Amino acid sequence: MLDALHANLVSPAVLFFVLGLVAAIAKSDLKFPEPLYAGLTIYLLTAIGFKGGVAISQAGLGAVWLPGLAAMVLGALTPLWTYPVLKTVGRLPAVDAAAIAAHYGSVSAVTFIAATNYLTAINQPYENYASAFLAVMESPAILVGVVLGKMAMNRSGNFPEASLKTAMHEALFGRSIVLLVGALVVGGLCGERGMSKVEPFFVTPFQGVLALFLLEMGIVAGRRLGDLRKVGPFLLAFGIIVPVINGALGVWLGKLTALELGGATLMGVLSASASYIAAPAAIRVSLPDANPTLSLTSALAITFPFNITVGIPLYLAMARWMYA
Amino acid sequence: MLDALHANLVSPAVLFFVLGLVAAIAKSDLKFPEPLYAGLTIYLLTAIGFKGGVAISQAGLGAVWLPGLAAMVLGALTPLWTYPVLKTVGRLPAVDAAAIAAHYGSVSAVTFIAATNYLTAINQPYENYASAFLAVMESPAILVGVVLGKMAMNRSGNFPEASLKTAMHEALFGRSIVLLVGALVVGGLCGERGMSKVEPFFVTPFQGVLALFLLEMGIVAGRRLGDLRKVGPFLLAFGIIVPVINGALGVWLGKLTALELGGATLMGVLSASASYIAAPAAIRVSLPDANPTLSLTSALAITFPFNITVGIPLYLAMARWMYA
Amino acid sequence: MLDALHANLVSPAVLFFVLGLVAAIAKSDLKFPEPLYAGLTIYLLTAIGFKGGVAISQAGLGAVWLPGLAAMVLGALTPLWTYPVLKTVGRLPAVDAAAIAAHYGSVSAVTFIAATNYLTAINQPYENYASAFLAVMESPAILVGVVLGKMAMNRSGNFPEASLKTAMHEALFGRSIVLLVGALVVGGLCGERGMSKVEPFFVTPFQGVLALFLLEMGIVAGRRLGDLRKVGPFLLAFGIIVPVINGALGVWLGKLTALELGGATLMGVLSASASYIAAPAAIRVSLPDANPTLSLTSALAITFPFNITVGIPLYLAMARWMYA
Amino acid sequence: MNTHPMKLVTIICEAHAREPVKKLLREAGAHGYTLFQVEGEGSRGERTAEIQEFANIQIETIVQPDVAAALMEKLERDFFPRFGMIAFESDVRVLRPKKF
Amino acid sequence: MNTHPMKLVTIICEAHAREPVKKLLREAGAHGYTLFQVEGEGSRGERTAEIQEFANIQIETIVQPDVAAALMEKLERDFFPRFGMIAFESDVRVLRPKKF
Amino acid sequence: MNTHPMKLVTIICEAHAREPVKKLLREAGAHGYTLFQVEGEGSRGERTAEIQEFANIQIETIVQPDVAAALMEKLERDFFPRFGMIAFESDVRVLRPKKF
Ligand SMILES: Nc1ncnc2c1ncn2[C@@H]1O[C@H](COP(=O)(O)O)[C@@H](O)[C@H]1O
Ligand SMILES: Nc1ncnc2c1ncn2[C@@H]1O[C@H](COP(=O)(O)O)[C@@H](O)[C@H]1O
Ligand SMILES: Nc1ncnc2c1ncn2[C@@H]1O[C@H](COP(=O)(O)O)[C@@H](O)[C@H]1O
Ligand code: NA
Ligand code: NA
Ligand code: NA
Repeated sequence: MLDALHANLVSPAVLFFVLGLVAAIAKSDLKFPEPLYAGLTIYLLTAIGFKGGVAISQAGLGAVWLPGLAAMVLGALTPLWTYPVLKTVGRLPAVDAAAIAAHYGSVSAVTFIAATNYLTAINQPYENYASAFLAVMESPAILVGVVLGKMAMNRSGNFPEASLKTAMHEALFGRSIVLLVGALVVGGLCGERGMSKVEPFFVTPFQGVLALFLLEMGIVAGRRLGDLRKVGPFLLAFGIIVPVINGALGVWLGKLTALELGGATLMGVLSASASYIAAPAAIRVSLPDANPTLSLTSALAITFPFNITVGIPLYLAMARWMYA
Repeated sequence: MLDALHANLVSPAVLFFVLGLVAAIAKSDLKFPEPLYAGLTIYLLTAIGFKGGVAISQAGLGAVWLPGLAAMVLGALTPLWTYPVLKTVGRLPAVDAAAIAAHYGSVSAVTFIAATNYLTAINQPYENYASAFLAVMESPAILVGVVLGKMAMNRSGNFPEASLKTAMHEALFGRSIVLLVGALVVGGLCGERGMSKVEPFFVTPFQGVLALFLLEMGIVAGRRLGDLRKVGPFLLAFGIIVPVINGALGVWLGKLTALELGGATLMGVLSASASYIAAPAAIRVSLPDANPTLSLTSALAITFPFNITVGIPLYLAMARWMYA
Repeated sequence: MLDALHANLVSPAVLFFVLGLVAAIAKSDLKFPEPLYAGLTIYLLTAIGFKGGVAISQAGLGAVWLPGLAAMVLGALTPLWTYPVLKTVGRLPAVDAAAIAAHYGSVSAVTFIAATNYLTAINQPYENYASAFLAVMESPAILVGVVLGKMAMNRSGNFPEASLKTAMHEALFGRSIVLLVGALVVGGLCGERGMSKVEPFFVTPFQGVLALFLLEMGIVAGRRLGDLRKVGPFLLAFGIIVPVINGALGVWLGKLTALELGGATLMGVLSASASYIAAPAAIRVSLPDANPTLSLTSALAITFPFNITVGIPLYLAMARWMYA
Repeated sequence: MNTHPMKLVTIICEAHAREPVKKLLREAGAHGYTLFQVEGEGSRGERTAEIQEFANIQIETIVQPDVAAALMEKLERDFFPRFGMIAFESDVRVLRPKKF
Repeated sequence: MNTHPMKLVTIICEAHAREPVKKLLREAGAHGYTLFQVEGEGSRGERTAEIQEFANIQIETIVQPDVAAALMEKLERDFFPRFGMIAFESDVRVLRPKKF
Repeated sequence: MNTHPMKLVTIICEAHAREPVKKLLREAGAHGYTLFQVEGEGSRGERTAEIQEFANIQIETIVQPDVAAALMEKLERDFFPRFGMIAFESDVRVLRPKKF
């Protein structure tokens, strides 16, 4: 476990992430312009989706559908148990509880990508088609969270946009879903032959691009550190304990659905990760009364750094223990 | 022919283009920020120009000048026959006919690049210096089109910018010409030794970058699909039939000027393609009375998708038939 | 020497730089959007820093500290001799003299990168950890220049921002320092193992990226050419003679501190180069009474093109002569 | 010159409010708008422009006075409690008043 | 404070009109301008900002009242029929009136 | 609608003046600002937006009239002699006047 942790902490990706944190804390004027952030995101999502699609075309849908369905169900169920915890233990207003629950049921693509990166670096094989699980886990929890929030506040209906319909469209055609699912389908249709053409762009430089992107993510997360005071000790604990529980659940479900050790680890990582792009966007328009500082700070300034540094090796250790 | 078509349709580049179309039709919020579009364009144009320049330095100008001159003449003549067709058959106002004729005489760099990509993928050799033809074919037709438009409306001279001089400067120093011709010259001066240094950037990842760029082009073209109703059935037919005629003319001229099968195909592709960046920019300031919706919609939403998907394999089939 | 000069002048990087100059002079509308410029800068600085850090982890700090310290001292001392020259020979106001002296004591990262590129191309080995000298030479001269300027005008203190404190923060946490020093540390911690993961991104395509970036630098420098009239013949001579002197000093100091021929050349290049990003930013807020046209035009439109084309091979020739 | 008085309503808001605000403009009867990507600082702290989803936008629309009044009212009632935003109106003079 | 009344003329137009508008400003006697990359929607549909050549820009210039009047007139006569654009003027107060 | 008159102060300056201007706003009592990346041309020639450090920015702040007057005065005295910039004020009407 300590070895695995060390291997993660001295990887370029994680060290660049820490550099970003330091730059933000030191109030450096270093920042990435928005189009660069957008470009890196588009690259990472299409690359991981394309690779996953090619893998599916090789493994066959038969191998993917069961763990994929399990991943979806796991994501959808997560808000159902975190919502009451947030409301009763955390004493948060219902709408905030629903919003946070949606963030933690959904997933963070960057955390997933960092995990695949880590597994590759330590030569731990994994099912390449795992990015399909990433694709199907993003939306269900958001929809469940929005329904929970609506039910809790169905009297105050004077805001027309606050509809499930908006959330549905966002969940199906939001940019990250379109990129990921689209690239998956493209990769599935192209197969190995298509991969050979675009490999030098989508695969070879991938790890370096990820390192640069995590520098930016470090800056973004670092800027949020100041809000930690605002979220209080309950969310601080929530943002670390829930990922660990969800991570264990994910690994266990991965084993149950016959994934190999690497794939189960990735299912754990997905389950443990919290969304900080897709969920905020959908929740902000569907549940505008929720306080975005609470959900965003826990997902981005607590859970994301925890997973990137300590969480990923931890979920691998869990998997090794379960598969031993 | 069907094999060739299939090979094109399941290539990553074309599939990403279709993905972009789908995203636009589904009203997804996916879009590329402008600087990313600009960056990708700069990359593609310098890469293709540089490669062409290196190829010229190897083949010698002696091999290039004759087909190059032929390409230029072909581009310049295209507006002369399409203009009367547009005016009499299509019953379009003279200024609109001149504008559309200019777009179809000029060329689309992305279509050309997609064609080289396709030829490489199916192992069909071609003259690398063909990008020189791309460079010389962009401007002549625009100038001819502007002259035609001016002659048709030489009474209404109250707009001082509407001058041939502006169009000339745009045609000689517009950004795409500077990038393409400049990179050609740089590549010609560096030769093979320079190429070896920048190959991992300008050549190896090229196909992947093109795939990503075509995703964006799919979005842009898809947004224009709604304008198809505005252009009417004549332009719809024009946007498909004229490329096929021009494609045949280009292939034939390529054969006449002693290009090999691959080069003749590319000459056909150039002749068949319609400009949607350089021509609109030049025409908009030189013939501001022309309706941009007509020319842009046919070039971008009809001819471009047709060429990318069906046209390119078709012009190759024509070449195979002529060279058989 | 002529061979070395020729090898530099027909390299893709320098030819693209010249293309940029030409485009600017021809008033082409070609330009790079700001985020693209920012993205290329971030890439180049992290790549060179990371590579340097890995090199330090291999060579050991013991090999680096002495020449590093010498580089720092050289940078800090440069303003002390150029300032009186600017004031007495150039008859410039004290605050302008201080500002220009700061620019020439500081360094240009792009010039340094172009020099490493050139040495690689002609197979001249150099110490990879030389980027550490780049990192430590940026700030000291700026601080010295600000102090000189402040001392010269300590009566007019009605501008609160004009403080050494601002300059200090800028010098320690400005974006280029954070990127360069940060990537150095990351590279030092990762070592060879980390390098193997990100090499296809940070190393392999580096020369091509640099070529594209120099195209943009050519445009930026070319736009400044019009200001050459404003700076007068003294600064024109200063912008060429001072680099040659500083270049010789740098090479000599490199030899004194036991660098090899390649490393001494790079130390000469650093000493000869003038800052046009970090120094202007720091000086503009610390010495706002200085005329930015003078310092920026000499650094960017005189010294930078001189170094990129003629200077770098010249400093190599000096090194060869000293090491002969 | 024959210019006509009109109201310019300016809305500065978090990017997440983009679609709701555009919908409001359409419903209130505005015939167009212009949108700027901006950075900003206000009571909810600094908002840099690094990630589009977290960024700020400014939307300007030129409308008839009555449309402006209706817009401002709806903004105050439905939007201010929910989104980080400010809004203000000012006087401008346009040509072609029928366009707005 | 000694501020002086001046006119602010705002032009929102398709990017292709950039050079013609800049030329008009110079000829009409404006001493400067500020330019924004914007998105927008109007009678000619939505204009996103993805491709510079297809995008929208906003140009603002501060001028003397008579220059403003001349500008608006020329815009209406020569530009409105040809380019997708709107223009309006408003009142501002500046320091250093000689600069404008 | 209950709108309240307020002043909008607009500052267009070289990007290097960014931090000094933000500091000035804070000290003068502004509670927020909005910042635009712009291009421009003025007496110091053209300023394109290619390199952030050489670029132009526009900063707008809505403030009480007395704050506006103080701001303009300090700009004229301390900033105009040192930075390439212009500033102007105009009248706007806001909701929630306490916010500004
Ligand atoms: N006094 C002000 N002047 C100009 N812009 C402001 C002002 N206050 C707030 N803003 C803008 O409105 C956005 C939202 O404000 P707030 O909700 O107060 O954080 C800020 O990010 C600024 O862009
Ligand atoms: N009512 C309006 N308010 C604000 N901006 C407008 C308005 N109408 C048009 N515009 C802007 O002017 C551009 C051109 O307008 P149009 O020619 O009507 O499409 C649009 O893309 C918008 O940016
Ligand atoms: N008359 C004007 N109207 C609008 N903006 C201006 C005007 N004059 C100057 N500016 C802006 O202020 C910046 C600095 O002006 P200057 O210091 O005169 O070069 C310019 O780059 C423009 O963005
Ligand atoms: Na999760
Ligand atoms: Na053509
Ligand atoms: Na120096």
